[in-house]
This record gives sequence, structure tokens and C-alpha cells, in this order.
Amino acid sequence: MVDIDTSLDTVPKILERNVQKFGNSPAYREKEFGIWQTWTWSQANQEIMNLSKGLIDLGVKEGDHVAVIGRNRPYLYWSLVAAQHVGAVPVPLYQDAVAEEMEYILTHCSAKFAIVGDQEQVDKIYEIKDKVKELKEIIFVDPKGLRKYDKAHLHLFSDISERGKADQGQLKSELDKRVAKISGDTTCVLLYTSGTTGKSKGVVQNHSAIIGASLSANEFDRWTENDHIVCYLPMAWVGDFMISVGQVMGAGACLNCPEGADTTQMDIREMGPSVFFGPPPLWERLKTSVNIRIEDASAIKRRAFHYFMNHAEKVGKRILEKENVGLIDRVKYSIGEFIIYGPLKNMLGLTKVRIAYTAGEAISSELFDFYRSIGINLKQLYGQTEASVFLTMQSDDEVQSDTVGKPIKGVELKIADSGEVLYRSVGAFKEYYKNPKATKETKDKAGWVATGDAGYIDEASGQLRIIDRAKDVGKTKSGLMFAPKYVENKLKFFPNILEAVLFGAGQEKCVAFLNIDLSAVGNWAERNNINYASYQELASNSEVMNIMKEHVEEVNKALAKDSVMSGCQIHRFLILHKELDPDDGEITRTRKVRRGFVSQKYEDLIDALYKGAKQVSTKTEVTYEDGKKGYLEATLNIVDAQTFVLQSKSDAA
Amino acid sequence: MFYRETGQFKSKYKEELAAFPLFEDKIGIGILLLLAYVAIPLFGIPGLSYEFTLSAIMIPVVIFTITTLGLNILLGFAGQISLGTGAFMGVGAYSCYKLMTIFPDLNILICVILSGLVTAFVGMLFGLPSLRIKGFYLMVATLAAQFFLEWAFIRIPWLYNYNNSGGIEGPNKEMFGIIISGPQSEATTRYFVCLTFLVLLTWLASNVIRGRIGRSWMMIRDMDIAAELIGVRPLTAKLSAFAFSSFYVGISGALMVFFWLGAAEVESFDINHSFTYLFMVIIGGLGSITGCYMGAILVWVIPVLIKEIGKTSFGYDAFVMENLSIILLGFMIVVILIVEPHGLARLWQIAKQKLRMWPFPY
Amino acid sequence: MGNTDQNVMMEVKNINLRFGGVIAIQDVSFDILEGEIRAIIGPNGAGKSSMLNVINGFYHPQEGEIWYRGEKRPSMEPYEIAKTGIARTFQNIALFKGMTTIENVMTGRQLKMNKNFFWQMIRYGPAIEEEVEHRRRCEEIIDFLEINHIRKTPVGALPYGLQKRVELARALAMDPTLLLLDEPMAGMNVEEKQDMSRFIVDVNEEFGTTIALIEHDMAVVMDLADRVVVLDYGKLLADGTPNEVQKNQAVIDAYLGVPH
Amino acid sequence: MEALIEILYLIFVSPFAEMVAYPDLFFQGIWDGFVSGTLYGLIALGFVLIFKASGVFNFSQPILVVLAALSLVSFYKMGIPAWISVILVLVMFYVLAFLIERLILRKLVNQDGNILFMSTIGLTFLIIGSAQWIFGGRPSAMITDELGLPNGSLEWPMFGGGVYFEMIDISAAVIASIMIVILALFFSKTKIGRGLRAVADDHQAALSVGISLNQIWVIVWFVAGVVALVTGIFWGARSDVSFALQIIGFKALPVLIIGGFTSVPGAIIGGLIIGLGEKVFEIYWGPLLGSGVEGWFAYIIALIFLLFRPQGLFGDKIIERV
Repeated sequence: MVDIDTSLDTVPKILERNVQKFGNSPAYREKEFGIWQTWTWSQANQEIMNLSKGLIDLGVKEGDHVAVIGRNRPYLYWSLVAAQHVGAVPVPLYQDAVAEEMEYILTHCSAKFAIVGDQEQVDKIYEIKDKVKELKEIIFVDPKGLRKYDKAHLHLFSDISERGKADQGQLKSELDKRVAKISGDTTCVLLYTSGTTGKSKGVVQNHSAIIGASLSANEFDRWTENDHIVCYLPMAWVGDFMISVGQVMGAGACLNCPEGADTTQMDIREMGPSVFFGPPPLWERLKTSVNIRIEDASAIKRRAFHYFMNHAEKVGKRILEKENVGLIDRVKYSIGEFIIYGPLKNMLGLTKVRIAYTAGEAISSELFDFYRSIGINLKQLYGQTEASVFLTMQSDDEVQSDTVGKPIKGVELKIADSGEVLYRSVGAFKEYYKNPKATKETKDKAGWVATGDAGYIDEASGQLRIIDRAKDVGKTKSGLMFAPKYVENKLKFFPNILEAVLFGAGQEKCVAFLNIDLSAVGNWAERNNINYASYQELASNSEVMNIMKEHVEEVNKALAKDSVMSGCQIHRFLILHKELDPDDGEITRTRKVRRGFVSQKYEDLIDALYKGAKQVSTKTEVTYEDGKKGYLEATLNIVDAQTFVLQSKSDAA
Repeated sequence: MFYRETGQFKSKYKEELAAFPLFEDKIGIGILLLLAYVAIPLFGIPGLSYEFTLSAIMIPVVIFTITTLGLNILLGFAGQISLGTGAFMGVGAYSCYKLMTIFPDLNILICVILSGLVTAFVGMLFGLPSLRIKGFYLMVATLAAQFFLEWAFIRIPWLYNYNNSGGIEGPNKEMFGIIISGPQSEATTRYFVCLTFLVLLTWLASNVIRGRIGRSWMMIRDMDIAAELIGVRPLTAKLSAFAFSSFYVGISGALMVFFWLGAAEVESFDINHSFTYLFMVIIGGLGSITGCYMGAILVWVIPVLIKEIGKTSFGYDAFVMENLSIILLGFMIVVILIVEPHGLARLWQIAKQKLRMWPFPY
Repeated sequence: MGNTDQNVMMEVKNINLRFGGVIAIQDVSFDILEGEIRAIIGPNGAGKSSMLNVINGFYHPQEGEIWYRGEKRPSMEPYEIAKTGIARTFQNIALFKGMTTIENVMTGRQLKMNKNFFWQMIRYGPAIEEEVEHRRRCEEIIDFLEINHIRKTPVGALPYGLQKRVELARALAMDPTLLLLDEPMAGMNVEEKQDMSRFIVDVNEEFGTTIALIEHDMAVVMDLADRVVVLDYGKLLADGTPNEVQKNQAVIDAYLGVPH
Repeated sequence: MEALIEILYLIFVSPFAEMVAYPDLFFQGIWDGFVSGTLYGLIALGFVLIFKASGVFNFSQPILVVLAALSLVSFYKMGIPAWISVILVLVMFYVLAFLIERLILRKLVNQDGNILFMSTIGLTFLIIGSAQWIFGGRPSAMITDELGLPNGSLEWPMFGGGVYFEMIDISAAVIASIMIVILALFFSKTKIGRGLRAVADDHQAALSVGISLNQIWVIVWFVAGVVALVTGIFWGARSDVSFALQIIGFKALPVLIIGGFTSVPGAIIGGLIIGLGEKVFEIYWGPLLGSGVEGWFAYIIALIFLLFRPQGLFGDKIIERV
């Protein structure tokens, strides 16, 4: 158990402590050539030092920006830490971003060096070479296919660390000089936010912020050196950086990298992580795959599964939270553990998980309770890039699905009168890179940072509840609160609905777009032998329309109960003829809807909804897998949904 | 259901290449060993007399599992069919007998192993035709071995030291002060000796099969032309299979006579026994070590139990019960081949796969 | 990459091969240079596969000599040929159905492993180290041919394209100096063909293996091969670089079916 | 040294001297060899029939012979007149053929050869067990004269001694050759014959052209039953009817090796070669090795054949394609 030692406020110091305290316990593992190659902390330190000396030899100056692009591999995590050691600033990018997106970030932070995973990334950089003149040297890890490339500015990763290893002493002394200069407020990392509104902004975080937030999070959830996690989320995402670099180094734990993108699920199962982090869509996908696979199982297994799952729904959560439960139920649950829940967790690779986090979006209580009832300690977490992620967390004994926890040590929370959540914390960011205007807008003089999310402290649990994005929270014409995200999440909790977008700010009534979930609805169609050739055809099917109508009316009924939210009931909706897609810029990489962009792109559909039209035909631009553009024509019919009158609640919130 | 594979990652190739990579399988094997070494000798099988359990069921099953292991290596892993198993057991028995009589003070276990080696050599000799012929033709060649050896056991008196009964019997043999073989030896000690032989030989067989030589056998079995083009010399592969397999069969022959029957004539090595061992391999499952255990147990124990129940509770005479068990044997072969041509081992493999995927079907 | 001053890997001189009355190959001679991709093309029944089997030592020609790395090669048994470093894939897949992918690739290492019976039996110390060392080499090849997701699947259950790749992996596991590919892309869709040709080029570049390739698809041959041998009715029709062969009238006639 | 020469003399010279000295004994040996050869041939014929028609190597053919003989004798003992019991046995074989096809073969269609072969071993044990139970294990005499078959023997004086020909053996040889001719014609000329050969090549291919597999297999097993009955009668006449016959039945295997698995004439000629070779070797070289050589000598002949012509005299050449 690591207590917060304030003297440890930079990554190099943490690394040094790990080498002394956890020298030969495993630090990094990667599944390669059929087995898990392992590096202890001292071995990893050796690799990082060689790489740092190699980078100095290559000409990396202090303050230079070093882009890091590629799938999760130990070599790339070492590159981040090595860049920090030589005083440079690592800038992780999304490995599956298209060339234009990369171009914006590389030019914005004028990166001079890039450390990349394989040929795919090198080709993307070559595509935009003339526009990114600052970028001088590229280092690649996997040489496959790169034999014929001209090696003037292209270096093999192992050559660079070999140069560092062969150093007689000058590079070492230069490195020590630079490391000595690194202090708490030296820039530790530059992370670009996924930017739901407009272009993404570069968040500058210094060492004390990253380390401070990580160590307090570790203390909150009792991280030790025996913890081990599997990193599979993009390295450019702040969540992965904080957990895989911040928390793992902070606790001296172990980071495991899967063999490749297509074997991730198998590798997670093989490794059996003790801490697991996943955005709500992942938990949703896992549950859907469970339901689909169990439907095809034999009758006895299906019956046993449903019998024990119902029992778990009744009693599982209480057992996990150690509340008192009747003996028979407890015995029945333990039988269930042996027959259903244990094997289920085993098949999902979550047997050894002691903490599972979900964050980034709201999660349906039904989905949340599903995991807790079978004994997985799933907990909510709230934060953002600007706050080095950790703002509020839930301790093991006060876990709820609709709140996001209490502020952790080093974090103060305040609710502005506009309903926006503000915070001051150790992990707060220094500034937006080359964007003082945005920095001033977000961070006021007293140091309070505006999260951009609207929320309030729930009196009963004392935990923070997030309703929606601050700027999206508006007022309906009749002055009632309009929080689209809150309603959209309720809609998305139905397996058949993949995505929902609500409109109604400043309008009399609310209207919505819906995206069906192809696999869930497709599975339903198969079972009722409805044949469909394309996504578009299934989306326009009348029976699918009725199901969606039922779902919307159910949500309307729930909203009617809550006086604050009753204004957001959906009067009319339509099912979009295409899935909202990051390549079209409609949603971000982590599937957050870009509301402004969508309402502007589909203006014709919104008008049709408000004009009371029964049908609307439209032509929309679509980007295909390889970046080419195409057009999709469709006529969509619009459905009226029944809304419910405000129940006789005395106090109008 | 019992499997919790999550978290059993391998960081060294040795772990990946181990006989039982999964922790649960290690427990399974542990339980089986405990059962065999402790439970059976202490409690025997409920409902049956202790003496009957050991000498009529356990010892023969253990010995026949060794034979089945041998034949499965030849037929299941190397793809060379043989109907001469009965006679090769005879070679094992007679050579052990000769060794014991020529070197009386030599420890009997050494004799058993040496007789295994002798049989291995004889097996290789009779395996020579396999270089030119395959399938049914090879079966007929091994049939020749069977009948020739049967003839030799009668016609060469030197083999049974010229005694007039034509049979051989085992004198009392002692090791570390305990009489382990011969009339005065205890059934339990003989059981432990045979069981230890079985465990060791199974371990050796599983090692060889997972290694270079095992792979060359399987290559010859699956597609001998491709195997040859990859560098496997058919001569060495086939003869090593015959030798290794006959080594096992020879040892089981010696064990059968000196640790179970006590004495034996030609009839105990005749063609019908060859068929029984072939049944054990087929029912158990070609190309699987667990299959050998299952085949031996099913083919030997069920008829014995039927006879026992038939005699005690229904009072049928021996003749009827004998026929009934032959019918049952034939019936089992036909049913197994229809239900699962790859034998019980495949059924066990499917069941294990289902347990690992529990509760999902895939 | 096939410039002429490289030394000759294999030379085939006036080969005549007859099956009873049928003349399969009639007085054919050509050479294969070290490190090049040599294609053997021709219409069906032109004697391509027979020629490959002659090079592979599976068929023994009635007349003619085979010079391999400077020496005249005596008539050898197939397993001896394998020792000289010649590996091959088969027209219709010859994988070991009873084994998984990794086991099939490991069979390629048979020649390189030599621990005797005793060591195999105890499988401890040097025996297991040898197994580990060769397993590592096979894993590198599996990674190289991107088949790590089917490492543990029995080959019988694999789709056609992947089986061909496992067979290539097995041949590579023999660290061959000469690799014979018998219609590696027969029956493949366009995408699988692209993958396979990429792998063939990678093998030639990465490991420097000399490759003799039999293929129908002219497009593939033209951009893969350094030099091409054209056979027709068992006779040598043309021999040269792809575009030389393309312009050769006799070859065009043979392919367009001008009656003989 | 003399011992060596003496042995060589014993092996190579004295047997031939004896042959010349007692020609009648030699001819008697030849005739006995001829007779046992025909009977081996008949059993082999049963194997060939089923293999040629269904691709199944029917291991239970010898036991079918025993079953035929035993059931015939038992029916007769029950007081049923001889010829009616023959018909009864034929009916029994038809029912048996029907059951075998329905319960076993139908379920194993296009499984590979070894699975079918092993199922026939299972069938063999099924028949042994039930036959022993129903008909009891004691050997009994064959009812040759009730069937109106000639008995007694013919003596043909020759070279000073006499060679005895059993009438029953002559009739056996005659009937055997008649059956061969019928079967040879049946296979090559008739519609069903062609159907049989198609099925033997490839079950699925035959099915695809509309040959009803089940019907064909019932006919084939029935015909094999008939051959088994004839063999059983003549075999029973020579030595009494007992289960020992089953072991001798294995001799048919080397016959198949020499004659090839798929040729009817091959079965008979193979049978003769084995019969004659065995008898002559037994008489002249047998004593040298302690007699009882008949047990394995047949296999040695077959092995020698195998090394030179793996596919036997008439079988089709096995070609290995890469």
C-alpha cells in the first residue's frame, strides 16, 4: 500500500523508486511468439535508459514534442517515459486516426520526432510529409515491410536503444543532467481531447498533476505491486495514459500488452487482469454477446442460466456489498457461483478482477447491476482529460449506478449556479497548448476549472450525479430543464438502440433521432425470420418501428415521474438510415455524439419532425472505410410517440 | 464448469509444452493417482470382495492398459495396424521366464524390463514388412507373426525348459524383503508393482509422443508421402514405432504371467487376445492416451462384472455367461463405432471442451 | 533482383521423364539462380508439376542430370533430398490432418532436431530445450505469416486460404535454401492472392530464399517472378524475364491454343 | 561341418527323393492340398464378394461358414428334413443380411474402410456368442448323405500304391467351379453386378447415380451367405462342424493376398496355391521343424508374394499420387 509521499512528484523519481523497491517483480509483459515475454522493473528501467540515451544521440532537445503512435506495446510505453526523461514532451496519438486528423495534431504541436508501431503508421506520416515539415526523424518498432524504405530519417527502435547501450558515458551524463532538471511542474505529457465541440485541444499536464492524481487514485482503491492490468484502449486516450502509465508506475504494478488487435479478447482471458477499465459500450457489447451465445446453448443450460441469473438479480448485489442475506439465498447463490456465475466470469476473463471501472458516459442501472450481481465489483468513475481523469470515485461500499462517487483526496468540487460542475485539484491541467483564450475560459484566476458538465450533489448519497454536457443543457420553450444526454442514455440502455440524439432546446416539444443496434436487432430479425439485405432496410422495417415506439414510450413514462426531467419527453422520432460514424465526424473516436455537427448536418430531418411531416426523403454524405466519400439516399417515416402528463407531484423542482 | 482458465497465462515455452498445462487437469490427475494408489487398496470397490476387486479387476486392467498403450502407439499414433499383440505378449512372458531361470538372482523387475527390450527387438523384426505394405496387407503380415509365434511357443521346448506341461509358471521372487511375485506374493504388492509400471510407462509414452519421434509417427500416419518429403525416414519412423510399442506389450506380457496369472500356456497368447486388445484400442479411441485407460476398463471390467452379477444374483452357469460377455463385446464395438468412430477418447474430449466453454456452446 | 552474375543454385540438364509410354518431359534444361523467384508456367498438362517433382527428387528422370549448388546430384530418396535444404508445398494441400497448426509447422523442424530416444523419453534438460528452441523458431514464422490467431486450431477445420498459408509456414520451418511452390494460389479469391503474393515476396526478401513457383495466373507470375520458364507438352517453349516471355509468339500461341 | 551338410541335405535333397520314391503318397498329398485349397478358395470367395460389392473387408465371413453349418445340422436334428432345413438356413441368412444392412452398414455409409472393417469384427463376436449360446459348443457331424451327396471314396491304383479320392471332395470341387462361373458372369454381365462394382468404388458416387445402396448390400450379404453355406457343408463333411473352423477360416486372408481382393478367379487360384503349398510343405518339410507347420506356412507364402507384387496376382495396381 503506497501512502502519498509528496517528494515523489515526477515520473523519473517514481521509476527510480520502483527499481529499488520492486526491482525484480514484473513490470511489463507482451504476448509475442505464443508466450508472454516479461520485463521486470529493473529490466524495463534498463530499456528506458538505453532508449533515452539513444534519443539524446538522435538529437532530441529539451522541450521538443515527440509523437507516439501505435497499438499498445511495451516499447511505445517506454518511449513515453524515455521522452519525459530527456525533457521532451510525449504526444500520444490515436493509432487508427486517418491522416488528416494526424496532420492537425502534428502541426499544432510541431512535433519534431515520431515513435511509431509499424509500417501502417509510417505510411500515414509519409502521406502528409510535405504538410508536417517540422517532423524530422521517425523511429519504428516492427520492421516488417520497411526493408525497402530509404533509411535517411527512418530508424529502427532497437538500433536507437542499441546506440544508447553502447554509450561510454557522455550520453549518460547528459541524461542525468536533464533528469535532474525535471521537477513537479515540468510538462509531463500533451494529451489531445477528443473534442466534442470543434477541433481537439492539446491539454498540457505536468508531472505533479499526473503523479498526484495517480497516487491518490491508487490509495483510494488500494493498488499494490501485485495488481496487473491489460491495456487495450487507445494510448492517446487519457484514461489509458493515467492507468497504464500513472497508476501502474505509481503502484509498481504490471502492465500486460495483448498480442494483436484480433486476439485481445483471448489475451485478456489468458492474463486475467486484477483491475479492468472499460467504457459503457464495452460492457454493453460483452452483455449482448453473453445473451446471444446463451440463446444458442442447449435447453438445460439455458434454463439453469436464466434461473440463477434471476436469483442473482434478487440477491447478488447485496452479497457483493456484504449486506445480510438469508442462508438459503446465500447457499443458492454459492451453487450459482459454481455453475453459472464463476464460469461466466471465466469465459469473459474477469474471474480475477477485484475492481472494474466504467466512465466516460452514463451506464444503465440494468447493465450496471448485471455485472455486480454476478460478483464483479463494477464501479463508476468521473473525470476528464483536464483533471488527469480522477475527480470523483465510488468506494466499495457505496456503489450506485446513477451517481459517479465522491471527490478523492486532493480534489475540491463546487456546483456553479448554472448547474455546471467546477473543481480544483492536484491533477488540474496547466493550460491548453497554444490556446490561452480557451485556457482562460476554462480555468478562472482562483484556479477553479469548469468541467463543461452539468450535475448536482445527490442529497441521499452525497455523491455527484452528472445530468448532461453543460452547454447542451438548455431550457425548453416553457422553461423546463432540457438535458438531452440524460434522456439519450435512458434510450441507449435498450439493447436494440445503439445511439440516440435529442433535440428540443428552446422548442415546445422534444424530438429525437434513433440508431438501431445492427447485431441485436439483426439477431431478433433472424429469430422471427424477417429477412433484410442492408442496415437501411432493417432500419425502415415497420415492426422494428413499433419496437422503437414501445421503448420511447417507456422512457417517456419514466421521465414523467421525475418533475425536473418531464419536459424532455419525446413527442416524435425517426430511425436514421445510417449509423452515426466517427469517420463522418458525427461522433468522436470514443463514440460521444457531436451534437452541433449532427444538428447542422441533418437540419432537413429536424425541420420535418417539427413540421409534423409523416415522411422525409434525404441525401446524406457518407465516408467509406478507405476514406472515399459517397452519397446515401433514403425516405424515412416519422412516428408520433405517446407522452404522459406530469404526475401530481406537489413540488415542481 | 470446473475450469477457471482465466489468468493461467504462460510466460515460458516449457509451461506451454507441459503435459497438463491447465491447473484443473493437474488436480484431475492428482485425484486419479490418489484414487489408484490409496483408495482402491484401502477400500476396494464397494459391493465386491477385496480379493476379487484386486486380482479380477484392478491388476488385469492395469496390465491391459499398458498393452493398449503399446498397441495405440503403433495403431493410433503411427497408423500401423497389428493383430500380433497377443503373441508379442507371449514373447514378453517367455523371455522373462527364460531370463529368470538363466539368472535366478537377477531382480524380477529388471527381468521384466529386459523382456520388454527383447520383445521390442522381435517386434521390430516383424515390423519389417510395414516398410513395403500398408493397411489390410500389413494386418495379414502381423497375423503371420501371431500364428508363427504361437507355433513357436509349442514347438520350441527350450522356451518352457522342457517341462512336460508346456506352460510356464513364476517362482516366488523377493525384493527388499517382500515377496513381490509368485504364489506367496500378496495381491496388493503385485497391484502396486503393476500400477507403478503403468504410471511410469504412461509418462514416458506421453513424453515421446509430444516430442520429435512422436511427431514423426503422426506424420507417417497422416500422410507418409509428405512426411518423407519433409525428412522423416520411413524406416526409422515405422520400426521405432514397432519397437516402442512391442516394448510396452512385452512388459505387459511379463507382468500378466508373473504378477497376475502366476502361470500361463499358449492359449493365453492366442489370436482372440489380440482381438480383445484391438477392441480396447478402438473403443478407447485411436491416437489418445486417455483412450487407452477407458478402452481397457470398458472392455475388461464390464464383462467381468456382468459374469459376476450373472453368477451371484441370476445363477446362470458359466457357459451362458461366457457367451453373453462375447456378445456384449461385439455389441459394444458396433455401437461405439456408430456413435463415435473415434472412440470414448473423442467423447471425453468433447465433454471436456464443453466444460471449458460452460455455459456457452461455443 | 535477379541480375545474372549470381551463382547458380540449381541447374537442370536435358531432363527426359516418361511414365510407361507417356512422355511427360522431353529434353528440358534451365537453371535457377540464387535468391531469385523463378516461375514455371504452361497450360494444363504441360509437365509443370512433373518438373517440380523431378527437382524435388520424387520422380527420377530416365535421362538428364540435376546439378545442385555446383555438384551433380545423385538419385536420392525423398527424405535425403529434404536434408539438402529443398522444401515444397503441394498442389492439393498435404497437411497432417491429425495435428493443429503449430504442430504442423513444428514438423518442418524434424530434420533440425536430433535428441535420441532416451532424451525424448525423459523430455527433460537438453530434450526440452531443443523443443523450446525450435518452437520459438516456428512461432517467429507464424508471426511472420500472420497466422497467430489459428495457432491451436486443427488444420482440418481451417479455410482453404489459411491451409495454404500453414503449408507455406511448414515449408519455411525447414529453413530451405530452395523453396518449391506448387500453384500456391490455386482456388484463391483476389484478396487471398494478394496476401499470398505479399508473403512470397517477403519470404524472398526477408530470408533470401530462392523460390521456384508454378502458377497459372499470368498476372501474378508477371509481377512476382524474376525469370520465367514456359513449358508446353513437356517441351521447353521459352525462358527469360517476364516481359521477354510475354512478347514471345510461341508462348502466346500456346496460351491462346493455336493447334499444334 | 558334416552337420551343416547333413541339414542342407535334409532340406534340399531328401524331400525330393521321397517324392520320387513314393509317387502315390505325393499324389495323395497333391489331392488333399487341392481339396483344402478349394475350400480356402470358397471362404476367400465370400470375402471377395463383399469387398468387391461394398468395399467392406468382411471379417465375419469364416464365422458365417460355421454358423451355416451349425444351423443346418441343428435344424436337421430338430427333425426337419434335410433339404427343407437348407432352405430354412437360406431364409435365416436373408434375415441376417437384412439386419446387418439395416442396423450396422446403413449407419456407417461413407465412413472410411477401417471403421467398416472393425464393425465386421464386432459382428463376428456377436455371431460367435449367439451361435454358441443357441447351438451349443459341441462339434457335430455334417449331414452329407441326407443331402444326397455322394459319399465313400474312389481308389485309383497308381505306381504300386493307391490314391484315395473322396467322392465328397470331387463334388465339392465341381460345385465350387460352377459357382465361380455363375459369380464371374453375375459380376460382369448383369445390371446388379455393375451396380455392385460401382458401390465398391465409392458409396457416394453410386448413391448419386441412383443405385440404392441398401438393397444392393442385402443381396450381396445374402449371396455371401449362400457361399458360406456351401463351404460349410463341404467343410463340415471333411472335419466335424465346430468353432475351430473359425481359426482355419483366417487362412482365407493369405489367399486374398495372393489372389487380390477384388477378383473372383483370383480367390480360387490363390486358394489352390495355398492349399497345395501348405500340404506339400507339411508332408515333406514339416517333420524337420516339428510339424504343425500348416498353421503359419500359408502366411509365409503370402508374405513372399506381397514383397514382389503388393497388389496380388489379379488386383489393380496401387498408384501413389502426390
